[in-house]
Amino acid sequence: MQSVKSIVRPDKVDDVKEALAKIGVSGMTVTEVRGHGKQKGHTAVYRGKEYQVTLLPKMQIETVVPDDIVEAAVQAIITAARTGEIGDGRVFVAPVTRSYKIRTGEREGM
Amino acid sequence: MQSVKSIVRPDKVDDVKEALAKIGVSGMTVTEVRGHGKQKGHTAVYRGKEYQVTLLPKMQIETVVPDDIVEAAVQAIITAARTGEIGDGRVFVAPVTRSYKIRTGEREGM
Amino acid sequence: MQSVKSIVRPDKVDDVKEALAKIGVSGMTVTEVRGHGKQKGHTAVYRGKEYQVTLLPKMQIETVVPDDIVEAAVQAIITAARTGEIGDGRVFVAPVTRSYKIRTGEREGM
Amino acid sequence: MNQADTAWMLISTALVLLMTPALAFFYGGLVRSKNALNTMMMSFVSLGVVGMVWAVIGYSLAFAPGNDWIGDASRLFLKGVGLEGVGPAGDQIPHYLYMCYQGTFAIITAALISGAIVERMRFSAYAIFITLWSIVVYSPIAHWVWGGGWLSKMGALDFAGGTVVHVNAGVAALVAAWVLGPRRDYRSTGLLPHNIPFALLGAGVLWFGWFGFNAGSAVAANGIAALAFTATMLAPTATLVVWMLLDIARTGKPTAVGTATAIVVGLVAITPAAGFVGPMSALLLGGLAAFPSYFGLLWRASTSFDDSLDVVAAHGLGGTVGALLTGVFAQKALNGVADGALFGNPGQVLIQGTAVLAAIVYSGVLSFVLLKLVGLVVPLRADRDDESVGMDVSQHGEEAYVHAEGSAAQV
Amino acid sequence: MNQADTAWMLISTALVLLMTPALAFFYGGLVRSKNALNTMMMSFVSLGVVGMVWAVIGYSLAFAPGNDWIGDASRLFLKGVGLEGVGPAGDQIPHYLYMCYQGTFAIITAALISGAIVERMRFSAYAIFITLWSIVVYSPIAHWVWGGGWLSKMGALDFAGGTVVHVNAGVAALVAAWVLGPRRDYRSTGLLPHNIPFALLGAGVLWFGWFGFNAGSAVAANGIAALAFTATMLAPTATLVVWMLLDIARTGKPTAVGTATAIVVGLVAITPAAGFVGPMSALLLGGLAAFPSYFGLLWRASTSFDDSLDVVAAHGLGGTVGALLTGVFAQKALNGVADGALFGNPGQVLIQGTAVLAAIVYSGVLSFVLLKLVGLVVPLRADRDDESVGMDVSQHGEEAYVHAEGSAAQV
Amino acid sequence: MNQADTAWMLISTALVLLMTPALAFFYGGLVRSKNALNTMMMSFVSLGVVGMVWAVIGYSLAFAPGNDWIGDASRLFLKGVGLEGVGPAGDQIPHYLYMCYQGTFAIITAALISGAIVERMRFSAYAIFITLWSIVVYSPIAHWVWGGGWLSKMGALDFAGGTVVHVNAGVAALVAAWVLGPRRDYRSTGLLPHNIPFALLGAGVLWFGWFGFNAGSAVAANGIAALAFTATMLAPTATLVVWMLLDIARTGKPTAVGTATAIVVGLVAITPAAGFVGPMSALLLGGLAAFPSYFGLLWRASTSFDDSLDVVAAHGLGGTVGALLTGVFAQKALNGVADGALFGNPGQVLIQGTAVLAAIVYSGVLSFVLLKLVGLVVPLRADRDDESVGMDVSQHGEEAYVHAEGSAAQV
Ligand SMILES: Nc1ncnc2c1ncn2[C@@H]1O[C@H](COP(=O)(O)OP(=O)(O)O)[C@@H](O)[C@H]1O
Ligand SMILES: Nc1ncnc2c1ncn2[C@@H]1O[C@H](COP(=O)(O)OP(=O)(O)O)[C@@H](O)[C@H]1O
Ligand SMILES: Nc1ncnc2c1ncn2[C@@H]1O[C@H](COP(=O)(O)OP(=O)(O)O)[C@@H](O)[C@H]1O
Repeated sequence: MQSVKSIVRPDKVDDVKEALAKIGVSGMTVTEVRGHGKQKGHTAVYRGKEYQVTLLPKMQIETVVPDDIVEAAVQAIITAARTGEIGDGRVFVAPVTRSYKIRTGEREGM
Repeated sequence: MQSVKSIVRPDKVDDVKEALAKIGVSGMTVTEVRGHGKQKGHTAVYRGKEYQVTLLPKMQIETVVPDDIVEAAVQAIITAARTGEIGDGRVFVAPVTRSYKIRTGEREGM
Repeated sequence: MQSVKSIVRPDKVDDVKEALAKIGVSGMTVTEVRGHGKQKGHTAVYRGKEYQVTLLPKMQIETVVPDDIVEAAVQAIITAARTGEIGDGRVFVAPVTRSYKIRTGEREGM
Repeated sequence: MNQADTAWMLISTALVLLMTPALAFFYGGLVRSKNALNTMMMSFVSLGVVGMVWAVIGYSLAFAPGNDWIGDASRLFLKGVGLEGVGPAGDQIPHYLYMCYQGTFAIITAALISGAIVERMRFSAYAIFITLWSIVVYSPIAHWVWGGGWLSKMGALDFAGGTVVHVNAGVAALVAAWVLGPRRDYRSTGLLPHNIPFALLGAGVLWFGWFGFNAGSAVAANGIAALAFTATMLAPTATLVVWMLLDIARTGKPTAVGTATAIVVGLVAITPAAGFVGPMSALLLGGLAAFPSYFGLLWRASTSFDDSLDVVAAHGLGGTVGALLTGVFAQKALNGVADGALFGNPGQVLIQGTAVLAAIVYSGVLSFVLLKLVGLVVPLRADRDDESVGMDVSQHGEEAYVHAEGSAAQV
Repeated sequence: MNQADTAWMLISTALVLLMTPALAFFYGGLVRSKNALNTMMMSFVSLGVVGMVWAVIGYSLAFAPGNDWIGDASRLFLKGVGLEGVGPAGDQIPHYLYMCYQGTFAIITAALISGAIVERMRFSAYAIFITLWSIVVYSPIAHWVWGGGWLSKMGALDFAGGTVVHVNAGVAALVAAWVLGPRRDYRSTGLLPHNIPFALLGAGVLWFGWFGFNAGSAVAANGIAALAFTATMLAPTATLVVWMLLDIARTGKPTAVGTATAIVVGLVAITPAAGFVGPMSALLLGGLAAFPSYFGLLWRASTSFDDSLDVVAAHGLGGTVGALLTGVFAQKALNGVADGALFGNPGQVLIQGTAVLAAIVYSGVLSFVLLKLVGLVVPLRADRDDESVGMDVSQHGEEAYVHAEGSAAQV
Repeated sequence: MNQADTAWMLISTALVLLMTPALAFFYGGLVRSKNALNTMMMSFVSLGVVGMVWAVIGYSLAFAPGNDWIGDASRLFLKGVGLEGVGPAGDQIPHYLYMCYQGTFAIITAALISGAIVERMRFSAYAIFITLWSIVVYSPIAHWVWGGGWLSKMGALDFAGGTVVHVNAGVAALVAAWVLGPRRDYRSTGLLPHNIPFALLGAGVLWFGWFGFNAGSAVAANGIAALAFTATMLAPTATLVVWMLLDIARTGKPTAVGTATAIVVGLVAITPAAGFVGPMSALLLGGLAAFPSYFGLLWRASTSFDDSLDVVAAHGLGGTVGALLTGVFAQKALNGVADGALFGNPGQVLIQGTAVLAAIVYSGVLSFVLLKLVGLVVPLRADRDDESVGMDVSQHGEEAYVHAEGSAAQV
């Protein structure tokens, strides 16, 4: 079982969600985040000073999936979220030891 | 040392916090997130169109705890956050290699 | 490759960002969170009742870095974020199995 | 027709109408974000249903001749209401305008009740309830005091609606909160306001609108309007300062929610007195009015009685204190109507007390009966799940704030 | 000079000016947060450019003598406009004030158009477009109806601007949305409003300001003002109630966005009729006006035509319906001007229809030509990336909301 | 008593009172969210303390006969103030109303200062300071100009308070920012505004209220009021356009914060001139006024002087420029009072300059002394930790926005 965490452009959440649904992944948790990377931020002007806003709005999508579909999930996300421009984001895969469904209390068999 | 990350209903944060406190866990980080799972979203009506809002408000609670109380923490969370209805959420356990207290700079002995 | 996740005071994000940049780390994802720990919250007064607000505003900074600079990143963060007062926050290090750049699709060599 | 009076009443009516959206923000800012829209809609719907019903039925029951207790049916559908002047010779304004002015009072009085039952009352039940309430409870009481009914004959002083509006709404709120019962998570969690700036916005705009409410109640652009205006400006300054000092004495910190509340309490308390008292009396009255509401609110919060936004403490208590103190501070030298206890006429306090009591009993009993009747048709409370998921989604199918994009798929 | 009229027109002018910031919130709350400032700025910039241009050019073209089609140049730079009284004897107000009052109409009419093209139109192109539009489209149509032009001679009734303001802006909006094309993510994602309370705030303040718009159009504090005021208060109550019932019939849930929209639709529809119809006609008119806008909006949303905030459904349809129904409900007994079909003068509907048609054709053609001309100088649409990153950042270099600290480094 | 004048002054007074909550939003939107409530409370508390003190002391010091420098004690506690008419024969309004009108000016002038010291000044110290300041600084200067004092005798023109209100508050702000010192994180982080829509809301409502401020300063519903109204509507349109062009020239992007600021600057600059100049002069004056404030603000931002919301640039500079240009553009033909330099009376500029200088010196010195005195009793600045955690929590025990539920446990 692994956590596949992706940081994507805000307008790509729906596409990623759909792409994951197609390969049978339906559970995920989405968070509004701000990202810093190669993408140049924008210049904010306030009171005559210019500020480099380098933390740009991104959405983080985390889904925990069984080992055998990790690769499929990663590829689905990458395909759905890609524009080819700087700022497309990352996907990180990390180990998850175990997972529980709160509703039933059982350890999940995924 | 492990990270116990739970996604719970927004109105369960206090209960989880208390349950964790009872078993001696006091540190945690809480984030507003939106979750997608089995729980049916609600229908939003806007300008005559209907939208299925499937990303529902959830709260994510992450606490990093020593190995020996991971199981207790998981059970405490599950008991506190359960309503038995779809949408109760998940608990994920993942390894954490090390942990530092910023205030003192020392690696934590937990 | 490891994830270095730190929970810091809201007004320390810029300092941490700069400190990380100095050691060559430029990618990171920042999230507004609320933290619970030793730091005493503040008392909110509403309609004659007093509430202990114990979930305090914090910022979470996550950066995924190659193994060889993990230690440097941790130390940079700790130095930049420290005030010495209770509430300074934590740094957690956790394994990341692999990482992808969405833009190019390639697995990252870090 | 007096054109200057007409000009003043045109803008006064607009000002009082604006108070209902302002109330939507005052109340809406104090609830949790999952209930923000529903709370605001409880004010906005009153603009629709009570506004319509006022023109069709309510105005006749309140202001048509009738008897001591209620107006007759002669002005249903505004029959006989037209462009002709009404009011004392020399200060006449168009009848239509007078009807509109009074309609804005009916609208906001009904909306005030909602503060007691937000975050749990089913929207449809609420809409039906206030529609009926405005006919069965508001119109008669308005007739008693302003329509030539028994309280006006008895000599009760209520310049702009301390009894008709605030005591009345406060009692209905008390009954409604009691019939509905507390929110499911009341007392288990801190139900903190989601947007205090909205509450401040509401309070600020309410103050602005209240000048139409109080100084407009002179129904003329004259000295009495100026007197009422002065009282409406000064009383809340004193309430605000006293409330802050009480906050500081108790917790060391003057709160913003307290400030917004204090402004409203000061305005409520001066409402019955506005055109009858001098400016220094207004300051005193405003300052004194802080105490019962402040401690009433404290006490209520320590009980299991969930009057969610403290309508009883602010409007019920504030209105009662104002009505009684009107009987103390009224000054015949200023308004030519009556003196209060301080000026040698202690009997006025008794008359004031009678009026308040009458409003409490009538509004209390009828509001209870109406709620029970409505409850036979539609359940008064939202389902447990609907309350938990939030009234915005469950009653209106909307969320107040959506910040991320792409969080919704079209069906 | 009539001082009472002057008092009323001073405040009426201020009320109409306030409607443009109110519109900024009505529109701004309905877009996504990444476009909130840009949407609001589209209203605020009109206060600047159209306000200036009105004083310098627009007023002369609309209200100087001229011919049947357009005013002449005799009042450019407000030459010959001063403190002298204008208006009928006994009801005169200072000429300056009359010019200001009319200016506030020009400002908001231009700003109304923006709702159709938010979230994608380049800000500079928009600013240039509305500046020219106010001169080339608005001023002539205002002249036709209020400046002694052909429509007024023909006997068209337009009390406060159903045709001049709402049909006109609605048609320009239709053309603009069509020329600009839909937002890139229109139909693929749910473009949900980011702050519905702002939309409610806007609707509430618009209603308040609309009393200046409609009752102020009597240009006197008299019975006609009171009549118009009454209609402006009652019509939207009926629209609101009918809209809610339609919502309930269709989805079971009365929405807050629907309520805000209904208030605006009711106000739009009553605008041409306000000073000509009685209160029960106003209720009827308001209730009837809900239907075309409600279903128009539904239908539009099912197409690929991206009139983003439904200016056509609300202002175009609402204004047309209001203009036609003015020809049905007008009552000579009330205003002394003309009867409508219901009172024995069916021909009035035809005249009304002609006026609407004239506005549609003129505004439609000229708006199209102007957009094309502006497009030659500045691209009308923002770049693809600018639209995707959000118009606030791309057009104004700002974000509407910044909650975390330390997210920006000084350059 | 002139009833039409009374009607206009009733609503004007309400309009000016509304400006203080509007200021709360203008300022509150520009700070970080952790200081939003505190910033708003700095305006709201002025409604309480300055409002009360005005009735009890301030009015007497400003408007009782007294000498050239200050009013006497004859109207303390509003002794001798009543329903009698004041003002020129034929244009009299109730004395109470005049007192209220002037009180709203005192309230907002004190609140204006707060923009310079937000996000760091201890709330109690601030409240004490503005209370004393309104007595010791505001009342005397008001007396000089409007109470029959030396500046009015000298012939200084200040229609609605360019010197009394804006220069005065601007100088006090400068001194306060300097005595308090910069915010601890000033210059190290970008202190970006947390809610720019609130700033736009504030600017929009300020404009609306400013019609009461400027056109109300005619104290009559007459041609001069219309003249002042026109100037108040037109000047900011030009400031807005020029400011946008400057923004575009410098960075390519017209900002929303700039637009909100420009509106305020235009209003400030036209304040002293409003009732003395024609509409084209108003446009010119508004356009010219953009430059010093725009570049003043730019320059200030490059220094270590933390006048946080640029009160000096907007009100100090804007007020000074307006006062001087009043001496240029004033036109006796319009108002019957005096000509400016453009109309053959260059000496007026000198008189204007003297008045500005007097206000600068008096307000500068006295504000400094007062701050030092208050500092002896209560530390002026919040503790380092209180500033860092945010003034909302540290001074008021509240957070402005709480979105999640269950983030608080009852004690
Ligand atoms: N090392 C990292 N650790 C965590 N998040 C990262 C890291 N690098 C990039 N990100 C996230 O990915 C986003 C996109 O990165 P960026 O370098 O701008 O674009 P791209 O990856 O397409 O070149 C960043 O805004 C940030 O949120
Ligand atoms: N595979 C997953 N990865 C990450 N988060 C998940 C996953 N599955 C569910 N969740 C989270 O748990 C929440 C509840 O899941 P849901 O399926 O609706 O209810 P339940 O688990 O009670 O059946 C979701 O809203 C989402 O935030
Ligand atoms: N065990 C933990 N798991 C996750 N987050 C934690 C944990 N302990 C502390 N934190 C985070 O660190 C923040 C600071 O912790 P706190 O105990 O208040 O201060 P300090 O670590 O300086 O003593 C908390 O607000 C919380 O966000």
